[in-house]
Amino acid sequence: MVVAGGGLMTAPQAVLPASGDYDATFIVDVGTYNGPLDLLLTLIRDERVDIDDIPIARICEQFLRKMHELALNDAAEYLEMAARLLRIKALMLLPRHEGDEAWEDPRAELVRRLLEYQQMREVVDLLERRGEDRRNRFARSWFPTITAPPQAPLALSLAELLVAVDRVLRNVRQPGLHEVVPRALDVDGAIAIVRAVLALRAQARWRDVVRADAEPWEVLSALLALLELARRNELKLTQHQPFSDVEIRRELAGEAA
Amino acid sequence: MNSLAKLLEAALFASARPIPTDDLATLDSDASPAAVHAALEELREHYNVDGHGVELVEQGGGWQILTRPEYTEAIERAQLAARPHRLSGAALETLAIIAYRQPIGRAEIAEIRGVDVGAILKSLLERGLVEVTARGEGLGRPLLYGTTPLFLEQFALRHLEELPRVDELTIALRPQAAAAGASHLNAAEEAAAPEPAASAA
Amino acid sequence: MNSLAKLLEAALFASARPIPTDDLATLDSDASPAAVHAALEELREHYNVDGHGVELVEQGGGWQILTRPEYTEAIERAQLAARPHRLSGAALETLAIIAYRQPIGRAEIAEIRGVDVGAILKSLLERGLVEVTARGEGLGRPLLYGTTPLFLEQFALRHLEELPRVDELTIALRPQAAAAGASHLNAAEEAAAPEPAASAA
Repeated sequence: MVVAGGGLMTAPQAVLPASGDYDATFIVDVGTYNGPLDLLLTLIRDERVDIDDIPIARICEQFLRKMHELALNDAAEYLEMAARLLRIKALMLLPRHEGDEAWEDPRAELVRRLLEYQQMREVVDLLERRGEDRRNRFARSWFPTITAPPQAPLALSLAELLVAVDRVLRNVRQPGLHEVVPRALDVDGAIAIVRAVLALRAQARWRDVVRADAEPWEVLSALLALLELARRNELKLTQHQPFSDVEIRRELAGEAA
Repeated sequence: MNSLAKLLEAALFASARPIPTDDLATLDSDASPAAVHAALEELREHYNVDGHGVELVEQGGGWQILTRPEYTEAIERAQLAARPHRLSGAALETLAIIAYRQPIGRAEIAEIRGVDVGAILKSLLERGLVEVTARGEGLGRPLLYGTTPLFLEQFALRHLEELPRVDELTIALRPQAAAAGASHLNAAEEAAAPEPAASAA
Repeated sequence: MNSLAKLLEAALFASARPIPTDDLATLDSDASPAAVHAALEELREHYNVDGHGVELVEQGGGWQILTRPEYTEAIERAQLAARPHRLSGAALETLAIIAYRQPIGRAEIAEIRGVDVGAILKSLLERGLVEVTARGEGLGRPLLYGTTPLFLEQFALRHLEELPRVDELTIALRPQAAAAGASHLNAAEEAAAPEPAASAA
């Protein structure tokens, strides 16, 4: 037996028009498929292959073709699935030794998800039938005699209120757990240091403006300060070759400005 | 009943308003006005003779099925006696916050709970458990809520001071709210996102 | 019909939502639960045998009078009532997952469906089919969702247990399609030789 046909996909409004005159927005928007798992499951059903032994190369190729056909190339979720399929395909091609007990089928996780998804689709079929049945019956919508229905009494104890208090407290404390106080950058301070150094001499080096034991935030601040001052034409940065020391030269134009 | 009468019954039941005879006639294009009248008469007869809890009446510019007056009282009484209603967890939490922090505004409650509380506040107001007790200072002078005498009655309390003291709550909530007091725009957002760098600012 | 049946009919006619059996019992304090059941049965029989445009059904946690499906089209065409919109496949999938795994968070639903469900959750909340029932433990204390009584009502379910148990679902994928003839494509073969660009239908 193969995958049961999803009622949804065969529902009239979910099917692509037979003619080729649909546009891309229709496809992407309406989504013939409810996601990459849906598409994958449909391919497995259409190709009539064994879920426990998916010919991954073939299915992967079909998947990519369908993505292209349906202009789903920009849909992150489909791209992610395509990448996953390609990875599995690659893993399947790795040589493995005879009787290798430790070998784990790279398809296992995907199969588990597909089965879970398929189960859910069965429920969807049931909900769809029941929902359609109910949709075809009207309930009363006219309330001639009884206006605003009076309220039923409340079942509410003090204990319940206090339990709620406890819940609130636990929720409120949560943000405290993430309290991280990042060290703010001090670009202004770094600018002052650079200017002070350049006031003394026309040319300096990276090490002159950043201590050897500087913390990351100080290094970043200095870097931003240098870039900022360069932008303002107060100095000129040069590096003669990659990884060599950076030269900082006072810019005369900047002084004049 | 004949099939036209059954169709009319279904339509009268489902409609949100009394249906004029002309509109009833559009239900079945094959039916003559006389047939519609005959079917309505059959339906009325059926309800009357057979002994039903409802009847067919012509009023308000159309036809409608109404419950018989003799049952109205029992139905209203039953609604009062209906099973006691339970508050949802979310409503309880909101009520707890208001009880301990009153007067308090909607935005502040939302901030503590991490979700918008508009609908819940409305139902608590309708139930008479909370009421607007003041207006806040800030922007737009927000409504501030507090508990009602009915709230006290519900818990058999004489006054609010009789509420068990939850020092933790008042203490925990106050500074937290004060720190986050800038009342961020994301109050209504789903996850109570950690406040980044609040103190670094 | 006996007088209790008539009273129940009047109450059921007046209500747009299903009425739980317990609530129906409060309509007449003298009536035993057995009598209420008998009266409901009589009412149901009456509608079925006598030929009515409406019928009595038990679903959505209670009893409800609904129009018979065969009249829906005519009523809608005459614009006397409108059917609600059909839910999208994506919304149904999300509902199915919530129904089985409640309380469940957004991330977990997305994991099962393979796509993000933020917008769908919002619309299901707005439609009153799901609600926030709890908050999860982990990071950010995510909101957890569950189905509402309206969900049962709109899917003609008496209660959640009416849905098939997970182990009752057939998992149609599992039993192998020997007939499909594709089964020779086992893992080893495939590893040995990459698929030819076959089935380029």
